[in-house]
Order: sequence, then C-alpha cells, then structure tokens
Amino acid sequence: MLKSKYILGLFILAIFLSFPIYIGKYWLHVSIISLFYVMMASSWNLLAGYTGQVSFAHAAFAGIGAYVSGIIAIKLNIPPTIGLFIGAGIASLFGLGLGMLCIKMGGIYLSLTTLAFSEIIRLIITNEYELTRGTMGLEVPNLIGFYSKTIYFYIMIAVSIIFLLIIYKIIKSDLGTSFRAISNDELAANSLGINVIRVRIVAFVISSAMAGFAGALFGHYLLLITPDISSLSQMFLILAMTIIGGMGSFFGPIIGAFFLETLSEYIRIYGEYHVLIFGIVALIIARFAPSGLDGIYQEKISPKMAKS
Amino acid sequence: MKGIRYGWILLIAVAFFTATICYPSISISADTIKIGVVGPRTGSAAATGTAFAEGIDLALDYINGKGGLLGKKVEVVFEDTGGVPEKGVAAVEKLVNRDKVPLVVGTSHSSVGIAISEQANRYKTPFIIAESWADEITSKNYKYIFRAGPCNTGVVSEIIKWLKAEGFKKASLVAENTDWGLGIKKLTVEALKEANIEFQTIDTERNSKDHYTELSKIMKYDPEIILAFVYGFGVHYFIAQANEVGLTPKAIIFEGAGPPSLWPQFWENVGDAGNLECFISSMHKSAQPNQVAKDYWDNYVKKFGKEPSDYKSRSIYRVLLIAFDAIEKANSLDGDKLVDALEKSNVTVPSGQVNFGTEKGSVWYHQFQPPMLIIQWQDRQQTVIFPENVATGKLIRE
Amino acid sequence: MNSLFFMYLTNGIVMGIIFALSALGVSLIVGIMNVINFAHGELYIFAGYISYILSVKLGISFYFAIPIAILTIFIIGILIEESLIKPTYGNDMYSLIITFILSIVLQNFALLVFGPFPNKPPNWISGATNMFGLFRYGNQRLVSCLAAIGIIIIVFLLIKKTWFGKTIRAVSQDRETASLMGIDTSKVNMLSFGLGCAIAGAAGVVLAPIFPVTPLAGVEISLIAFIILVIGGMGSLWGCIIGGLIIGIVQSFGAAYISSGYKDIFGFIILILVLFIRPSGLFGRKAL
Amino acid sequence: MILKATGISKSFGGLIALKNVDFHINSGEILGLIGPNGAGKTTIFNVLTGIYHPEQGNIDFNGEDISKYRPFEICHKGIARTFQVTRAFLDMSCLENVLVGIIGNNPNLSPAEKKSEAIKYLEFVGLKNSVDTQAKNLTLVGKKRLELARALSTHPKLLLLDEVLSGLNTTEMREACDLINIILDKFGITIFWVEHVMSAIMEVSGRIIVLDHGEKIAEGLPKDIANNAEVIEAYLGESDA
Repeated sequence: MLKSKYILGLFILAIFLSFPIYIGKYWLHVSIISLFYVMMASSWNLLAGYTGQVSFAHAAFAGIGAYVSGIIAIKLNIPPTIGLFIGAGIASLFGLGLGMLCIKMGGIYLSLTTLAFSEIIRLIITNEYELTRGTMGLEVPNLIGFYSKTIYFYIMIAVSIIFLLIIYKIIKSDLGTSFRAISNDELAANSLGINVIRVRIVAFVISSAMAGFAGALFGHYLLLITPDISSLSQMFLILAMTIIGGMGSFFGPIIGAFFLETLSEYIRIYGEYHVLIFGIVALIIARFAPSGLDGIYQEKISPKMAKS
Repeated sequence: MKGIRYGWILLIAVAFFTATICYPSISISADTIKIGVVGPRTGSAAATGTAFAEGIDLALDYINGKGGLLGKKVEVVFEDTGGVPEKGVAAVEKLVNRDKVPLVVGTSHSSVGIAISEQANRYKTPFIIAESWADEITSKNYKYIFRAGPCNTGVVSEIIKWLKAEGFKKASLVAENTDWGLGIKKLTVEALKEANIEFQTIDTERNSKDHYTELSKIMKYDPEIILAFVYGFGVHYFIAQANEVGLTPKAIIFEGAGPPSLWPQFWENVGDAGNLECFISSMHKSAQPNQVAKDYWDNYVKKFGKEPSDYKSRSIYRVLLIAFDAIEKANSLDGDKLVDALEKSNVTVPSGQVNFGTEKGSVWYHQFQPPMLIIQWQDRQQTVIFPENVATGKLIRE
Repeated sequence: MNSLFFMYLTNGIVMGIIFALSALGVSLIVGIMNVINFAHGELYIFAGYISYILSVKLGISFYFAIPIAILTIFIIGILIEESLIKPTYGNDMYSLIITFILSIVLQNFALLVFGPFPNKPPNWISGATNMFGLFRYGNQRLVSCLAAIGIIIIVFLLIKKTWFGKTIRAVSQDRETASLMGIDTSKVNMLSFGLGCAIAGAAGVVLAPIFPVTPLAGVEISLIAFIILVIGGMGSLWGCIIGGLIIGIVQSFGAAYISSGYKDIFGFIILILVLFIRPSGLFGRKAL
Repeated sequence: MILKATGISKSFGGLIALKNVDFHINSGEILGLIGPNGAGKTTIFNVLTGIYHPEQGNIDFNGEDISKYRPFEICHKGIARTFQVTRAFLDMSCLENVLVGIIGNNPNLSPAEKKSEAIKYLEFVGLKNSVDTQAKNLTLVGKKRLELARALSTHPKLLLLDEVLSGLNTTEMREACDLINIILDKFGITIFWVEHVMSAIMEVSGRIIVLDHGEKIAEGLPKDIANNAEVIEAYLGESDA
C-alpha cells in the first residue's frame, strides 16, 4: 500500500516535471505564476488558516522581499541568489516588528494594522522614486543570469516543494498543534500553558519570510517589479485562492492557486468581468462551503470513492 | 496523519494539463492575421481602453473593408494592461507566445509602455506605442520599439512655445508623482529655466481628492498660469477647487495630459470652474489635416452616433494604420522585415504623414511625433488657440 | 502664523469631520457586533451613485434623493447582514473575510455598471465664502461639513437617548445578559448593521458633491475609517470623532509642511504611534 | 498553604466585581466557592489564572506573587482550570486537545511519550474510546471530561474547576464527584471549585467560601455555611429577583 503510494507520488511528480516538454511556452509561464501563488497562498494559509490571524500584509511582504532583493542586486551588485535570502530576511524582520506591535491586541487589530501596513509599503514604494522607480517599476536582473522559462519552472517547482514540505512539517509538529489550538480557542490555549503571543509571532515571521522569498523569486522571473506586487488586489487573489481551495487545509491553497490561475486564462476574454467573477466565486464558496474545494472533496467525493 | 492525499495532486496535475490542451486552440497558420493591442480596459484609466476599443473597430472596418492584408482578414486581440506594468508584460507574454501575433501596438501609461518595450524587444516583436509619453521608451533606441505618439520632450517643447508666444512670465508646475508626471516635470523645469519663466513646483497624487493644501501654496505664489500634469480624476477636483479658493479665473489652468479635460463627466465635475481651462490634445474637429482624418471623424460619428470624446481612439487608429501598412509593405510577418518596413513607413494617418526617425542616439529614434494642439474651453466650446496656423480663436483671459 | 496656517487648520478640521462621519458607521457596527465591515467604503460610494442617478439622470430634487439613497443603503445593509454576515456569528475572522471579498465584488460591480469616471451629483450651493478675510473656502464644503456635523449629532442622539440606542448599547456591553433580558439580539444585529450602512450611505450622499464617487473611491474611505477605528478605539463613537479630527488636521499640515506625496501616510504613522503607546486606542475599552 | 490571596480588587469600568477579597487554599484540600449569580466567582478564577490582573492585592502561590503573570506563565507555575462554558478545541481530536496541554508544559518529551501521556489522561477521565474523535462530536459530559484531562495533562498543583456539574444528570454528577476525589487522592492535586449544585459541593468540599457582590461574606466548614444567616439571606435575595 505504502509502496504504491510512493509510485503514484513519483508518477505525479513526473507529470509535473515533464510540463516544459508538452505545454508550450505560454502555459509554462502560467505554471510559473501558479507556483508563485501556491507559495503565497500556502504561506498565508499557515498564518490565517492554522492560527486564525487574517493578515492583509502578505502581499506587502512579497513586495518587501522583491524590492530588497532587486535593489541590492542593482545598487550593491549582490547576486540575486543571495538577494533572495536577504529579501526574505528583511521581510521576516518587518513581520517580527509588525507582529510585536499588534498581535497582542488580537484578531481585528491585526487585520486592520496589517492592512494599513500594506498601504504604507505601497505608498513608500510609489513615492521613493529614486530608489524604487515608483510605478514605473524596477527592472531587476535575472536570477540565473540568462532567460529560460524551463529552468525557472524547475526552480519554482523545487522551491514550492521545499516550502510545502516545511509547511507540512510545521503543521504536523507540536507548533502546528499549538497553531490550531490558538485558532480554535485562544484563551483556552493560553490557560494550558501555550505562550499565545510568541506562537503567533513565530507563525507571522515564518509566513512573512516565505512571502518575502516568494516575492523576490517572482521578481527575478518577471524582471520587473512594481508597487502592484504589494497591492490589495494581489492580496485579494491570495485570499480568494486560499478560500476557494480551502482555508486551514494543507492542499486547499495549492488547489486554489492552480484553479484560479487556470480559470483566469479561460475568462481572460471577459477582461472587465475577470475580478468580478473571482469575487463572486470566492463569495459563494466562503458563504456556502467555508472549507473550500478541499472540504467538498473530503466530505462528498472521498467517502464515495472509499466505498466503491 | 492520514498520508498525503495524492488524489488531489493527481487531480491538479491532470486538470491543469487538460486545461492547457483543451484551451480554445489558436491555429497559427489560420486564414486571419492577428494583431495584438494592449491597453487599460480596467483600472483608473479604463476610459482609455474604451476609446481604444472604438478605434480598433474603426481600423478593422477600414482594413477588412479593403479586403484585409496579404489576402487574409485582419483580427485584433485586445489585452488588458489595467494600467499596471506587470499586467502589461503578462499581456505581451500571452500575445506573443499564445496568439503568436507578429506585432503589438497600443498602451497609454508610461510605466506600462516602458515595461512592455523591454519584453517586446526581448521577444523581437515589433511594438508600436500609441500613447506612452516617457522619453525613455525611444531614447533606449531599441530596434523593435516604435512610437507613433507624443513623447514628453516633444510635448514640452510645444507647451513652452505656446507659453512664450502668449508671454506668460510666472508659472506654477503641478505634477503627479508617477513616472509620466515626474518625467515631464523634469523636462518642463529645464525648459522653463531656459525660457526665463519664473516658476514653482508642487507634487500631487494622481487621484487625490482634496487639493486645498497645494492650492493655497499656489495662491501664495500668485502665478499667471498653472501647468497641471495630472492624468486622472484628481485634475477635475483640482480645477473645481482652484475656482473655489479664487485662484481661477485670475490664473489660467493648463492641463497637460489631455483626455481628462474631455472625459464625459468633466463638466459635471468641474462645473463653471472649467471655463477658460486649457489643455493639450492631438485632435480637434476643426483641425483635420487630411482626408484620412476627415474620414476617421465621419466614420466615427456614423458608427457610434456621437463625436469622439477624446483623441485616444484616434491614436490607436493611427498606430493600427501604420501596422497594416508595414505588414503590407513587408509582405511578411517576420519581425525584422516588419522593422525594416516601419523604418521606411510614409503612410498617411489622421495626424499627417508618418516618418519615423532612424538616427540613433536620441529620443527621436523610431519616434513619430503627431502635431499637438492647445485648446481652450470657451463657454463650453473647444477653441484651438495654438499653434497659430490651425487656431480657431485666441486665448481668453479674465 | 499667517493666512496659510489658518487655511490648513480650517481644512484639516473640515476634512476631519468628514473623515469622522465616514468612519462612524463602521465603528458602530464593530461596537455592537464585533464585525468589521470591509464593504463600508463601497456602500458609501453606492449611496453617492444613487444620489447621482436620482438627481442628475432622473431629475429628482436632492431633498428627495438623499433620503431615498440612505434608505436604499439601509435595506442593502440589512440584506447583506441577513445573507452573508449572520452565518458567521462568533467567527470574527470569517465575517472579515466575507466582507473583504464582498468589497472587491462591489467595486468591480460598480466599475461595470457606472464605468470608471467620477460621478458627481450637483452642488447644493455654489460659490465660496471669504473666511475672516484670510482665504476663500468653498461653500459646498462648508455646507457638507455642517451636514456631516448634523448627521453625527443625530446618530449620537439616537444612541444615547432613544430606546433603540439603549438596546444596542446593552447588546454591545453584554450580549448574553441582554439576550436573557428578552432582547432579540439577532434583530438588534440586523438593525444595527443596517444603521451602520445607512450612516455610510449618508456620508456618501453628503460628500459626493465635493468628492465625486468613482468605483475605487471606497477603498480610501474604508482605509481612513479603519485607521480612525484603531486610533479612536474599537466601537467608541467619541474616539471616532477625535480620531477623525486628528487624521484630518495631521494630513492637512503634513501635506503642507512635509510632502503632499506622502499625505496618506501620516495617518498610518499616527496609527503605529497609537499602537505603541495605547494599543486599545484613545477611547478604547481596555483589551483583556 | 498552597495559595494565599490578599486584598484582591477588580472592577470593570465602574462596576466592582471583586472588593478586597482575602482567602487561602490549603495544600491537599478541596475548597468550594459558592455565591449567587454575578457574585464574582468566575472573576476570581480569571484573576487567579491571569486572564485579568487585579487592580489591588496580591496572590501568593507557593511563595511567589503571581498576580502580574500571564495565563500561560501561571499554568507553568502549576495552576490549571476548566471553564464554565466548555472551551474544548472543537476542530481537533481529543488526543490533540490533550496534547496541547502537554506541549505547553512538557515540550521536551518525545512525540511517542507525549502521545502515551495524553492517552493516559484520556483513559483516566473515561474517554479511552474517543481518542480520535473530534471534540465537536462529543457530548457535553464528554467535553467536560476532555477539559479535565486537558487540565490534568499540564501537571497542575492546583486545579480550578468552574461549575463542572452544571448540565449533568444525577448519575453523571455522582461520577464527576468521584473523579474529583480521585484526582485529589491519586494525583495529590489541590482543588478549588465553583459550583452551583449545593448538595454536591457541600458533600465533597472540605471547606467553603461564599461570595456576594464581590465580597467574601462567609468561610468555613460546609455544615456551618449551610446554617450561616448571611449566606441564606444572599441566596434568598437572589431568588426574590
């Protein structure tokens, strides 16, 4: 049984890894974007889904990572491969500061403060023209020195898998149990000896570091970063993907990211309706199936398959 | 732990894979020629996207009415940029790699124009810009990048000529804090210094609603003319509030982007404060330089039952005509051949005869600057006041 | 000290009152239901659009347009509460997420229906007043500001003096006890959510003549409202007024003496300072 | 003496919840706390467990003032509690619920040790067969048992029980009282409990204190309390209202 699962797993991995052969340049581009959103949505889910802290600063952290890595690559000639880590580090420092500032005040404060923070970041990026080139966008060097979608696809796959493994390890560890306890009942967890604030800050820092890393990685793929990376509409996409896939489920955000990106290609022709359709889908799921597609799968499809 | 549910991953992999295969397939050697257009269909400048769509319709009517290109019908794939560089890049990504368009035209934001020109040049796909004014786009001297629309340098020199002709001595320069605003501000500052016109500069937000603070600074400075480079609704509020604080009509406001003064809600938003406001444009009913322009105007009125609201629909019409001509002359869809044809282009468009600069080293490389007009609202009627050869009236001051 | 200084101060106070009114509805809802209404700004702009359509397209006098717009938003608010918020009771995070998605949906809906252009109902009054011989100030602004003060006073009276006000204060202080005392808390929720939305609508109607509405204008309104909420303290109506004034005045002086590009950032800086010094907000009940 | 509280006062925006309350808990006893509704019983628990900090007074627990500590620190010091309205982690299994207490206090055990420890407590409270059941699927009694297992898993020296008997039928009450006695005997954990069911608390407690309107009005052996005029009046006052 276990063995067959491994074989299945390898088989699936093989399908993914052979994408560049079959799906053509454009869909490869779509896959790379999807993988970026897998990283963003999964790391946001670690925070929002598992500890119940709805942060609106996740896109802002991606922006911090991308800009830090980009700026140091341009101004200080630091290779992007190192810049990625510095970007993630700075993002996690901001996460630590922001976390210490508002986490003890609890849920709603955190949401509102992170929202304000993300606006601050967007405004600073827009206004610090000399450093960031404002809305014109910052042209950043390529991660690997030359432009290859295929190689970038493999890098994104590798980083996504590493991210997902880390997240999986965390949620299966004691820390993950504490996360869920806090999101279930903060007071009870506190009374059972869990240092709620510290655990929340840990979650916040981990997820902001991941967002920073993903943002930097994505920036070096697009070769252009603009304030849009830290905008609320990006945040909406991340949130919608997580909600549609299933918040608080490991697979939810992965499904959500691929689903929404693919859907987005299909409804591209309806330009203006695009976001409206996303919004309505997300709203319906949030209202009628709060556990998302993964929840529907587990409740409806999985038991049937087990029976047959 | 119940084990990883491989079912899901398999489902994702298979679903994604099928999605890519099932996607309405685009035949490369089809019997149509596809041309890519990029423009803001959503976001704060979505009005420009609407104008582009109108221009595209007219251009397609024109070319397919003539029997298409190279014996095939012409089709346009219009992708949204949302006024955001990343989306612009993604749009080009799709146009080039999925739709396999030989050539892309369009866009109206400087930031988007710059980003797209990088991408298009990387893909060796000719890109003709309609309305991104940043000098940087052509001053980079990229082989595949052309601009058949205003560049900041050209616009500023026109404005300064006008300021000198009218003998303005003291100006306030208000610019939005975007690439276009900051870029044009820098050029204007230099030109104003050279022209010996006294000035102050003030930065503002594109969509800012409350301008009292900026206006009081201007009040104190007491200029004759206010040069406002704001491409957004912010400028409507600015004009209305300038009147409230008593700045106008004593001083004249000149709006340096153009379309905002022509947007349908302009008069609703500014009320009588809009009277005597001046703005830049590349089109006016009374200033039709050639038959192509007249045809465009008549066809527009016939098709949409109204007069064109601003010049953006004609801009996209212009670049599409240039693109059609280049494909015809190159008799090929190959990027390099199209570049050759574009460099030799002499097609007549509504703004005159196209002639791209070919000398490297300046902003004028691959640049065709359509003549610009300065127009003043006089009793809610547009009066062309500059240049003199096409003027229909004179500047009115209080 | 010169005329410019007084101009900045006056404008700061006027904008502050306008901000306070914009935040009042959201504050009321938080105080009673512990629900953050992210779609607050969008309801504000919808009210602006309704009054625009009624007065410009249908030619109805604004005396009628205003109450119709407010009433419509009240009803929309109740519908939102009944259909989307009610199932999320007890889960603050979910109501937050749902209203956030709702705000995106409404923005894009507005973009489709009304287009990207700003829409402005006609001014109630034209011209400008010379203030103490120092500077001129738009009459419509002064009138809108007075109307805003009027609405704020009405809301205060409603909450402090009427039976309904007492009921919702009881619910906001202790939901369980209130429900034991025979108060139908779900009806109170419904009505107070509607009321909060109606206040947003009132703000939209009063302010649309000065600041024409665009589909995305609501985001800014919501953001300012949230900052005021944190600064003033969740659910405190006085906090709302003082927070609004602080933001208005600081923005005005900040834009004047520091940088107008960073105008919007000053509010955020105050927010962070408040979180440092007094995390529960200036008038907030102390958190557990 | 395991705990000594002196001069505890706490108010909520003008409403006085506790006024200068003194009491102590002896090691190894079962101390009962009774009083009419709104007398401040749960507030005392919340003050002892650090959910509220008293405005005045101090709480000496094993020679240390804990009145300024946060809830998890107090838990680490050895005070555990259950809640009047059960607060099990509903979306987690019973095992995970108990694991939280172990993680919070004994993070260095190996995963296997944690698990066996957790199962030990679940067995003790009689939830042996519900190890993998989601807490939301438990009955009220089940949730109360789970809370008890969770509290025990933190290795407390003092256990605060907040109305564990409410909502139970007579048999279940009997079992619960037995369990409380066993906890004291087997684990040597001192117990301080709030209860509304007078007969039970009178029977099980060694000593009782009575609160009314935030003030301590009586203290003593159950039989003395039952005959205390002031206590009777306080309860009569309640039934009048």
